[in-house]
Amino acid sequence: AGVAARARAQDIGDGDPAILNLPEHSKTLGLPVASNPYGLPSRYEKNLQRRESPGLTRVGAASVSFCPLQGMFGIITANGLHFERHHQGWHDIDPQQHRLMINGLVKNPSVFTMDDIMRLPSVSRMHFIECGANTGMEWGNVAVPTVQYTHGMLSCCEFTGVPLSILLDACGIDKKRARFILAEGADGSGMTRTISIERAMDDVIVAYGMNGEMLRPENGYPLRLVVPGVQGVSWVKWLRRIEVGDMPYATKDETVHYIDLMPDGTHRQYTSIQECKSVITTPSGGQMLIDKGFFNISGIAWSGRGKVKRVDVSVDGGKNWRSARLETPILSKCLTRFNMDWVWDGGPALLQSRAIDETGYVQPQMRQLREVRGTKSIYHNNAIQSWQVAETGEVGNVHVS
Amino acid sequence: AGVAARARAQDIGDGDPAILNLPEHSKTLGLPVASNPYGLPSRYEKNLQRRESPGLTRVGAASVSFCPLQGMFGIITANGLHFERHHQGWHDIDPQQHRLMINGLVKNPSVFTMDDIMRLPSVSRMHFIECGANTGMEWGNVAVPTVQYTHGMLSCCEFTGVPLSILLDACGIDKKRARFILAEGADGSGMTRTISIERAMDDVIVAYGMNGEMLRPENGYPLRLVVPGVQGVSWVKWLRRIEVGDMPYATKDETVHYIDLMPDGTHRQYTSIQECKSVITTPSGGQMLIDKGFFNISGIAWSGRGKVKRVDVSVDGGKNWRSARLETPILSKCLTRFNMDWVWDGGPALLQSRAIDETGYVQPQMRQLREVRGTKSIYHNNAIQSWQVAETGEVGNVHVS
Amino acid sequence: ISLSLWAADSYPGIGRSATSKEIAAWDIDVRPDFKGLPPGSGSVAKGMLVWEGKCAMCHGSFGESNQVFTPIIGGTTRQDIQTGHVAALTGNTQPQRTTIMKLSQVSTLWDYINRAMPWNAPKTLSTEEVYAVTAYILNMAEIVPDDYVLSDKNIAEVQKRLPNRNGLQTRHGMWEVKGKPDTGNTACMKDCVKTVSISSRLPDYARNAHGDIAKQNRIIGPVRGADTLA
Amino acid sequence: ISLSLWAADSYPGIGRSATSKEIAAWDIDVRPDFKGLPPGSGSVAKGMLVWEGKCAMCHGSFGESNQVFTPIIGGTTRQDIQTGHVAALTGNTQPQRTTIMKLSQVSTLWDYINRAMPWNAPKTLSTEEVYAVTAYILNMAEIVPDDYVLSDKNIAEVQKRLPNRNGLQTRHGMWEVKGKPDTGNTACMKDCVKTVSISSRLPDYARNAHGDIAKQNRIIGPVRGADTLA
Ligand code: HEC
Ligand code: HEC
Ligand SMILES: [Ca+2]
Ligand SMILES: [Ca+2]
Ligand SMILES: [Ca+2]
Ligand SMILES: [Ca+2]
Ligand SMILES: [Ca+2]
Ligand SMILES: [Ca+2]
Ligand SMILES: [Co+2]
Ligand SMILES: [Co+2]
Repeated sequence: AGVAARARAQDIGDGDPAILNLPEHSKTLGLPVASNPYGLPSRYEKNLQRRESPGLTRVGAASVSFCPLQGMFGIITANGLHFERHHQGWHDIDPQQHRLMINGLVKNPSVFTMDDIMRLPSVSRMHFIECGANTGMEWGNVAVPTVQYTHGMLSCCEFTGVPLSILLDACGIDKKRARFILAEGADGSGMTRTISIERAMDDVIVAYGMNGEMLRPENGYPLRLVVPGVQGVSWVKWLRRIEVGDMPYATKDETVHYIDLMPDGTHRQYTSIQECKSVITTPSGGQMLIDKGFFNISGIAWSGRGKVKRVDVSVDGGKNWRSARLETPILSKCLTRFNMDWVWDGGPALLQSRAIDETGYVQPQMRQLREVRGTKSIYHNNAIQSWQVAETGEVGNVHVS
Repeated sequence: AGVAARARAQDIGDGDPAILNLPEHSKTLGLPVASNPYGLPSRYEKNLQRRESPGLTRVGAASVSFCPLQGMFGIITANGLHFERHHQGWHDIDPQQHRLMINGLVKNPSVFTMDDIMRLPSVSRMHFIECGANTGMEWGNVAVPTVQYTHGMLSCCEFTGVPLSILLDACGIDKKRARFILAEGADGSGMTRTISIERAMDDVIVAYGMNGEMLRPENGYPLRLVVPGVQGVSWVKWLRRIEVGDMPYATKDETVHYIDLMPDGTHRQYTSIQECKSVITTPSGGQMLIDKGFFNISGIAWSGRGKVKRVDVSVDGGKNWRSARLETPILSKCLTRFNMDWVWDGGPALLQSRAIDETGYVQPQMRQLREVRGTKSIYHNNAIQSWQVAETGEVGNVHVS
Repeated sequence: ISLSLWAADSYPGIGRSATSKEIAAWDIDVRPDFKGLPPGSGSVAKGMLVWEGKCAMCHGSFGESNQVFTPIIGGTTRQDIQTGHVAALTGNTQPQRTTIMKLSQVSTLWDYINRAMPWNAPKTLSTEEVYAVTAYILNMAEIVPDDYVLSDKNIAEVQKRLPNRNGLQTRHGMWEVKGKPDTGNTACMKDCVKTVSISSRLPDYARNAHGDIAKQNRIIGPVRGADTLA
Repeated sequence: ISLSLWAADSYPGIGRSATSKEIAAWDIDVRPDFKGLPPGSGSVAKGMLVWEGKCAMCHGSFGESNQVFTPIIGGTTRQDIQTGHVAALTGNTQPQRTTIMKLSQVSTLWDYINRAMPWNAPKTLSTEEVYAVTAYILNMAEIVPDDYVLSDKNIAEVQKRLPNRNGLQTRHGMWEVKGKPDTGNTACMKDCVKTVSISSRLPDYARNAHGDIAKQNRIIGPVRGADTLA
């Protein structure tokens, strides 16, 4: 294998200079507390950052930046690494001037300041957010090298905010006629999405908090919708308005985008739920195993329909499987981290993970999805991902058949 | 009440200019994705940052910076706000040169690189970390104004790393003779702490990950010990060595500090566990309620002995109590967020919270702790905290009797 | 306008009623049944001026540009206008799906231009301009004639001519939580498949298309990023 | 040195045996039973030179400075050396607890100076210097005489003279997970206390001691920070 391994394998004589010669930081005084009143990652971690996929979009303000899953741990996404998707760019807007309006089929159309919203009963819940187009580049042939680009439109945070049901109830929602809501953003795109009233009254959150602090500007500061289990486009950012209505709104992103082209030439509309899915993040595409021997295969699994029940891992391309360890907590519509022991013997290997959720649904093979949906539907690719380990230790993104 | 409230109460005529005149961000193009490859909070959030308590220590490199709990949500601490405690400053050390040695009562004293450690089986778990001296300033009279300073040596993250038991087992720990371990840091202070072997083999983690990314330099990058339920000083940062031994080591921070002075003039040694505790963070000391009316009282509870079972809240200084809503997940040795409805009538009020853990232990009153421990023990003050709401809406830190 | 206290019972002191002017300022959505569409009209001719002045620099004079965004116009036929199904959506004849190929509701087009275009100055068009430029787009797609004047009165007629008006469906299990999934994979554990072959891998020419992967992975740990510059 | 593969069975390829030189370089801890203490010695006289040259600027010439850290010396008596209990730890006679008042193990002092002092250049003292300056501190505290030479041979004797050697105890429930707590509050819910009075509040002079609290709270939400400058 690689250079690092050879360095370790050689005779080290008296010992490792990194031990025998005490490092500088053991013999000097470090920096004071609050040198950074708001802390930042180590300078040695610069490689882990959000990135665009070249050629995917034409302009940066209507684009996406991907989360560096290849180097991440557990289920929580540090806020600085949360993936971005904007249609008309992001703004750092003044929260003192931000308002939320609720209108439509309610007794009392209302306006709320951020002060108002943050005084209401709050909940805090951990949920994943995944763009409907995540893994979309895999519908055809392999086109991107790493898990950052195949699966990086995915993040998971603890969100805090007001249950939407509380706001709607308090405005006197017309329960007889209300069938859908429209959520609308305050950015240039005025992003709009339809949500069924059952879902709106269930676990949707009008959120301001993310991992203990306020939402980041790129993620909708000061207010966004959290729609657990549903594709990210519905999690309207810079949320300014909720309208209660009696029919779907057929907004641009429900009629021209986020519609899934089927082999018969029709498009599926309102394909909202992110179905059960998983991916191995270590080792993954574009990585080199540093040596033969033991490895901890690690990845994440999630389901828009509830909890992850089990994750199986194969190292032979799906011939044989072993169930992985699941880390706790295992929460509904939230990432679950899995880990599995593996000894790499230096031969070729083909790594896959397969998640099963509490409904019993088993993450499908690419072939099975294609049988129904063809290869042009862009959205909702939750197929099993394959990573091929070559004898050199290099891991590649591959499709199997 | 305050200015904001009066502005809202006045007749607004046609409506709020913030609505009638569309904001600039609704009519312009925003910034592209990955403008910040590593994201940062909004410029409007600058008030929430880590701060020292003036006069608490004399030099910044042997000091503490406190977490701004007064403005935080849920249970996860964003990494940029994690409290700091250093004895000889912090360093951003090169992880390629970092080593972990395990010696003492093991068959095979060993050295691990970061490569080695990150290949081993990993776990990810959410735990609080609290400095043993947190709330120490409250043993005597009220001396600090806000919850940042009364309770801010407290954070909670998802940690990822190798169970210490795996490392010790693999080195061939001498199970017959091993009674304690010593953990040692690589900083100037070479911080050392004794941990009993039962605990070491239970849930202690040799951790590198924190909220999905690597530990921050201020928190021990690239390696620290996570000792769930135990005071932060044992969570040795920049961990370089674990020694297995058969007696406690009586290190400086076990013999001269982190010892609790009792009224009889003796000091308690090895007071490790952070007992069940809670505090209301909103509203809390130094804050002004913006108006009369509805408020969501919100706070955090935790226990070093397991899960939080219940949190009660009083608004009349402990005469009457109501049980608060607990947010999920409720995890062992982890923060739990609680919330409770409250309508402020504009009169004086006295807010308290009281946590109960799964052992049945009820968070004590200050008076009860003082009866046993006096007022000079500095560490392990887990008493019920009182916040007084004045008719002006201003909230003050008070003690009651 | 009387300003009633909002939800006074449950959450005293929080929120207030919206004024009608406030609702008018923000309630801009236009539904498929044209609820929300303001009265007004705009001609194709005027739309061409708007387009050339405010849109063409990004979308091209014929709505065909692929520079800033995927093309708006192209790929639809007279036949499609008859059937309400865009034939080119089946098969591989069309390189990209244009907006007009996918569009099933004319309300969507109107609403979106009104709220979000021009991209760099959204919500600055007059109602007439929105009608006009919408008409011009429909004209470029040969849905309305050159002398057409689109208005709230005749827009429902235009809906009936949209090439893909019948092309969208909701026959799937992905809207409702209890919906039925498309596939039914099994959790086979042993000898599940006989042979595995690689059907696709990253082409060599794309190896460095995302930059040097060595610089996108941590410098410690179980792996390094492959040096894709080498 | 033979380099055996580590844990070859369970985790092949990971870790390696430490060499004895490596262990020697890092295994610096000194336990209460003096395991780990390197052979050597140092005199009070030499210690004074070390102290004046490398320590006094922070801790003061007599270890009494409160500038950089709490004082090291002070508050102990000959009587304490007899009893092994520092009397001043009871009552309010001593303004601060000095290091020497709390110290129960001489090994701790030696180990800590060896690993962490001088604060700005830790791990730079020779073994002799550590013995010497430890001796000097003990001398300042009148535990050893002016002509004392501290060594690995006599350090156990010194332990027997530490003023607070009997002052530490572990009679509490906070080391073991199953330990018994000090208090037993009850979860009373109604009419739990008759009257509540405020026994302490922030003194007015301290109102702004932590800076302007208005600038330490969010500018939106249920509360603002009190303007403590006003
Ligand atoms: C500065 C560049 C720019 C200008 C000027 C501009 N557009 Fe756009 N337009 C875009 C971009 C970029 C998008 C895609 C935005 C997104 O990602 O949602 C878009 C999207 C659209 C769409 C939806 C296409 C689809 O399939 O999503 C329509 C329709 C449209 N523009 C019409 C117009 C009209 C009409 C004007 C002028 C009044 C205009 N545009 C001016 C850049 C521009
Ligand atoms: C540049 C300042 C500085 C110098 C020089 C210095 N010290 Fe210190 N010393 C400190 C500080 C600060 C601490 C507290 C560190 C901490 O928070 O753990 C300390 C702690 C100590 C302690 C432990 C006290 C206690 O109660 O924790 C001893 C003993 C000590 N020093 C001895 C020495 C000796 C001996 C030397 C010289 C060989 C020395 N110091 C040089 C600043 C200094
Ligand atoms: Ca009010
Ligand atoms: Ca409407
Ligand atoms: Ca024409
Ligand atoms: Ca190896
Ligand atoms: Ca030792
Ligand atoms: Ca003397
Ligand atoms: Co879109
Ligand atoms: Co200390």
